[in-house]
Amino acid sequence: MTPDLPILIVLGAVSIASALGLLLSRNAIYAALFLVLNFGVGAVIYLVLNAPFIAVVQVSVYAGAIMVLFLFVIMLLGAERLSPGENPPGISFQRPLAIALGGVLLGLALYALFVRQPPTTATALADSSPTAIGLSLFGPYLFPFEVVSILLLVAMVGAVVLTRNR
Amino acid sequence: MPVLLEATLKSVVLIFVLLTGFAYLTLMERKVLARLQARIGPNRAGPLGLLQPLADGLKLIFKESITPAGADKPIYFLAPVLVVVPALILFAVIPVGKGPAFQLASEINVGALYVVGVMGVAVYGITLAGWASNNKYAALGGLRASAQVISYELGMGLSIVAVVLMASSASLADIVEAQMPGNILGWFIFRQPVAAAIFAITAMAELARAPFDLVEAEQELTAGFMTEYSGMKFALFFMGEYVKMIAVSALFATFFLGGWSGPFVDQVPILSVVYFTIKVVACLLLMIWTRATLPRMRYDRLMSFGWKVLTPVALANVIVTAFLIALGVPGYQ
Amino acid sequence: MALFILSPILFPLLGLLINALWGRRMSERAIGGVATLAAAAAFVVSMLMLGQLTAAEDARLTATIAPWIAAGALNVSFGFLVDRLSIVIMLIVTGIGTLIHMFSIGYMRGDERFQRYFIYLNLFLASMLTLVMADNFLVMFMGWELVGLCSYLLIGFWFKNLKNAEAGRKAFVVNRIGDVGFVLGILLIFVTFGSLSFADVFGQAEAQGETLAGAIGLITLLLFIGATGKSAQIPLFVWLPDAMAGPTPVSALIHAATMVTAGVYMMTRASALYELAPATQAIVALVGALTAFVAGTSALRQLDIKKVLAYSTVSQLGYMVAACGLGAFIAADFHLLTHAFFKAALFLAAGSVIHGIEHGMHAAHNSAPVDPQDMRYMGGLARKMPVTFAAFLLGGLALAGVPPLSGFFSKDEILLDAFKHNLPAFALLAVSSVVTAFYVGRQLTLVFAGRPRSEAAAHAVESNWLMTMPLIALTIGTVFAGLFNFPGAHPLTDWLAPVVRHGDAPKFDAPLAAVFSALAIGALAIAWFLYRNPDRAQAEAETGMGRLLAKAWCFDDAYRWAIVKPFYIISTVCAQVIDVGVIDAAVNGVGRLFHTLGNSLRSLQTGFVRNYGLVMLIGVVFVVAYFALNAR
Amino acid sequence: MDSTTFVALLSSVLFTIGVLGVLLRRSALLIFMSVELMLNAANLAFVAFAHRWVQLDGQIFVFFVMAVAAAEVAVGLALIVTIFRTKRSTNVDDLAALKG
Repeated sequence: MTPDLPILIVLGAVSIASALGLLLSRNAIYAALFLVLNFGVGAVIYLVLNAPFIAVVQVSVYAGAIMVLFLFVIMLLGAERLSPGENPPGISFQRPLAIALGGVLLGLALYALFVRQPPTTATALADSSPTAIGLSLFGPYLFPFEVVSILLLVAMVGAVVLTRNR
Repeated sequence: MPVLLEATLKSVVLIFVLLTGFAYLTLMERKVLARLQARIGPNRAGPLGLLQPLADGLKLIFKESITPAGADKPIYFLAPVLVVVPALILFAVIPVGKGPAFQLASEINVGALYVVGVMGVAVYGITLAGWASNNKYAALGGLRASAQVISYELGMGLSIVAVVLMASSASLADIVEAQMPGNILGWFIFRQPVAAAIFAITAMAELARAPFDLVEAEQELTAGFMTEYSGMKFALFFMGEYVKMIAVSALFATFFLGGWSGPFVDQVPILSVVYFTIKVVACLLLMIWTRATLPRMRYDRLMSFGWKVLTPVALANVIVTAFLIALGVPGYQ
Repeated sequence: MALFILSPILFPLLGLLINALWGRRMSERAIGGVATLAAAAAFVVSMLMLGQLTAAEDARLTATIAPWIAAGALNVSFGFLVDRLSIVIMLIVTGIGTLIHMFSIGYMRGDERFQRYFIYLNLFLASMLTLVMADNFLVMFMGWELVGLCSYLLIGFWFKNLKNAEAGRKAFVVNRIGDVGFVLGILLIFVTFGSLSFADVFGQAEAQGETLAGAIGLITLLLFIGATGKSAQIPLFVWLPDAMAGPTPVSALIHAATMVTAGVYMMTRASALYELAPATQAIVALVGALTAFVAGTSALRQLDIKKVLAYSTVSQLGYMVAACGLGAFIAADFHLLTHAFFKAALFLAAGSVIHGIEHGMHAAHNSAPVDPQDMRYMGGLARKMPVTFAAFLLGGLALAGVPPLSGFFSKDEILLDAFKHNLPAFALLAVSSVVTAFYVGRQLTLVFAGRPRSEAAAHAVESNWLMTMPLIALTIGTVFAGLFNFPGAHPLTDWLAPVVRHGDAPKFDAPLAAVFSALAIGALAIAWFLYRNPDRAQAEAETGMGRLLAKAWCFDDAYRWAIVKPFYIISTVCAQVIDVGVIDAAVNGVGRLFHTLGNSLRSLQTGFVRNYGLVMLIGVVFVVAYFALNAR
Repeated sequence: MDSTTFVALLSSVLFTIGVLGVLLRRSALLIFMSVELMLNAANLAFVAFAHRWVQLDGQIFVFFVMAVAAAEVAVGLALIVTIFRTKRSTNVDDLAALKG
């Protein structure tokens, strides 16, 4: 039992609720908003876990850019209304099998977490200032960083090419 | 829990100040605009029209609140809140005076990033309001808002990056400290003029104020995303816009005008708040002046200006700044 | 310097190039002139080289153009070498080649593929010189294969006649059998000595011949198999008589004077190896002597003027090979030299005869068409074609070994060697020597004596100067080539001694020479008396022994029954049973298997992307389960 | 139970919900959002264990995941827009032309 735990439990409940909202909503806008909420709660969890940099990046990248883009596309296409999930013939097994497998996956994770008993938590706090993260990014992780930058460039060009009106 | 108590007290005071400021900012805008347009402006309610904001508030409270039949109710009600909240929480990281006492979240070391993030989130209210109203003008306004904000966020973020580079810290308190070599030339507006200009322009665009008020362009979109709103919900939009104006002015003052710095702040700490307020009000005046002077941009020009001019210039500015710092040019560490 | 050394090869190539690129727009004379000039230029350059080589006993001109194969230990370059041995062959090839080029201009006049003929001929010269000038076994093999190609192209030159094309194919296939031996020999040389360069191989062989005796024996045997192919020895000689399908100048140049002697040249070049392998030498001597005998006797009953010469060539090659087997490599080279002259002269004379007969066929209108090469329709040509007759007569006498013509000296050297070292071989060679004189007399009588036996022969006329000039030149060579190794002086032996093994230099043995001269003259005389009645030739071929000889001891039939027929049967079985029933069935079965498999699996591809996601999840669950339950 | 374990638990629950979203929802947009939810769940786990081991690497990894997610969203949304232009639908079950 750590002092953070009550806060985390509340945040976790909100997070799971919003995720379920995403899973069950009949409206894409609502789904997106649930996801924004989920991301926002995630940012707070990051703050609690002593990762402020990741928290604000989460807010500005996920909430500020990615989800705005989602909303933009949903509104632009007018695709917010989702028809009730009726599986086409031939894959009627999809839903039960998916739920069963998802349950198995969750069970495995719980088993690994609780039965296999990972070592106890450390008490020290890592230095997670932007300076430390920057030194890591441009030090040992320089190559992945450059690769990711090229990936972003390629994705940008790809998006432009894909949606260009011919 | 003294920490929590202190934070609560600070928040209450801050919100009270901001609400009052919002009220009198509306009055100030109307007065200044009137003067700039050779009119007198509101002068009936109270001496010099000082009670005018109160009268406006009362009127809005008693107005009938209309909800369109096709509106998506939860989001329709949520949207105004989403406009106000980001504007308010921006102040969490802004040092309004010297020392931790005048800053809500003083220990946060990613303040500049926080600003960028919250500015990005601020668009939700407008976008959702436009969509939930089930009105084509509103929807168009919402779409325009999201596109505009995403486009200009980049330039703003990059101009802030230049500032962060100069201060070699993302904490807003450190940024203010970095501008205090004892003279006025230490302000980043002199050492980072390009970043300052870009921040000013993009801030105006993020606010969707003239000349970037395409979101609510009355000649084309009636009132844009606010078309279907009335009463207190309309007042919330209004409040969101003006609080955000104050927040952006405060940010500009913090980033480029030396924040709370000024003569004798070491002897009389409360003077720092006064200096900060003066700088914020100066920025607000400038914004009103701009609104009165410049015509609205065309939408396509707005987008291409953001992507093809501001973003590349801001990027170049970051690179040049990095080089200047790396080379140790005087004034750049 | 490298260019100078290469120029004998480059000149024919240049001529080839000119004719190939612009020959279409050139007159026949121009094409022939270019080709002849190219050959002549090669001859002149060779003469210049001869001058350089006389400077010192061990003078060698070498040039390495470029590395060819550099793979691990195997390191072969395009290296060329001119020494005392190769220059002799080069002079023969370019000299006789020039004359035959010249002769061909007249002989091939009006042929529809005139240009192509001279391109082939120049290509042959370049290839033959590559073979001769090689400084390692691989380049030599390259030349070896190139001359084989030219031979094939020229035998089947008139390919519109199926028989000619088949003769070319036969030469090609038979030669390949020999080449397998040659290639294996080269590989074994590399395995044994680690190098293919002549200098390395012979140097090492000399240094450690005793320890490598077994390998060298096998190598020499394998190289000899190559030689039996190219130099038409038993059992691979069957292609050469058929090769007469080509134009007669080609027969003279390639299938008498030069290419077929490549095997002898190769063995001479490798004399350092052969000397270390006495067992192989014995085999070589016997095979050579047997070939001389079998081919010589076969020539006795031939009716085709060129076939007689062809078997004679095989027989004389047998002499040379036998000489190699006896260790008398210089004697072999001497005979190669004289044979090149007199056999070329004989072939060209035969060509002139054929040309004359064909001319006579055109001149005598409405005469029954006859085979222009069949000696039964000739006769009495001595007066019609005096120059040709003189050349044929002198060449024939040289072949028969009548003194003091060139053939007498060279053949005598070989016989003397055989007499001293190997009596069985000597017996065979001696018999064939007499037989040679007999068939020469028979041919001379049938072709030139008596009266013309056909309209065509009656109207035959002497060929023009382009054909008679080379004939005369070669005849002069035939008469005087004996001087190259004249008894007592032995200039050729002295010249070659530094580079070629030769055992003990044979002295001239007057009694033996006298006996064989007498025998030859006697055989000629008997032939003259016997074949003055031309019907005899007709009658002979019908009888048992005559039939056997006419069919050259039935080697072709034996091959047909022993190899070709079984091969056809095996091929048929393979094609119709194994290929269809096993291989095709297996291939189709594999295809059908996957077709069926694909058909049954296609239902898995539903087209719904979420379905695929579900399958992915199954995999993920398994992986996660492995790590959650098992790992560490 | 400490905070790290709790966040890891939360992460696995969110991940499972994301998986179910991908497999059960039919709208390409929803599927896409569920993928983002899964990525976010993974990020939570990364940060949680970075916290446990007092190592920064987990946070760096989250940074990379976010960059990749941004790239993915750019291309993915472009694809959805392009598909919508021709199909007038974001239903992935309508895109079942490639079946055996």
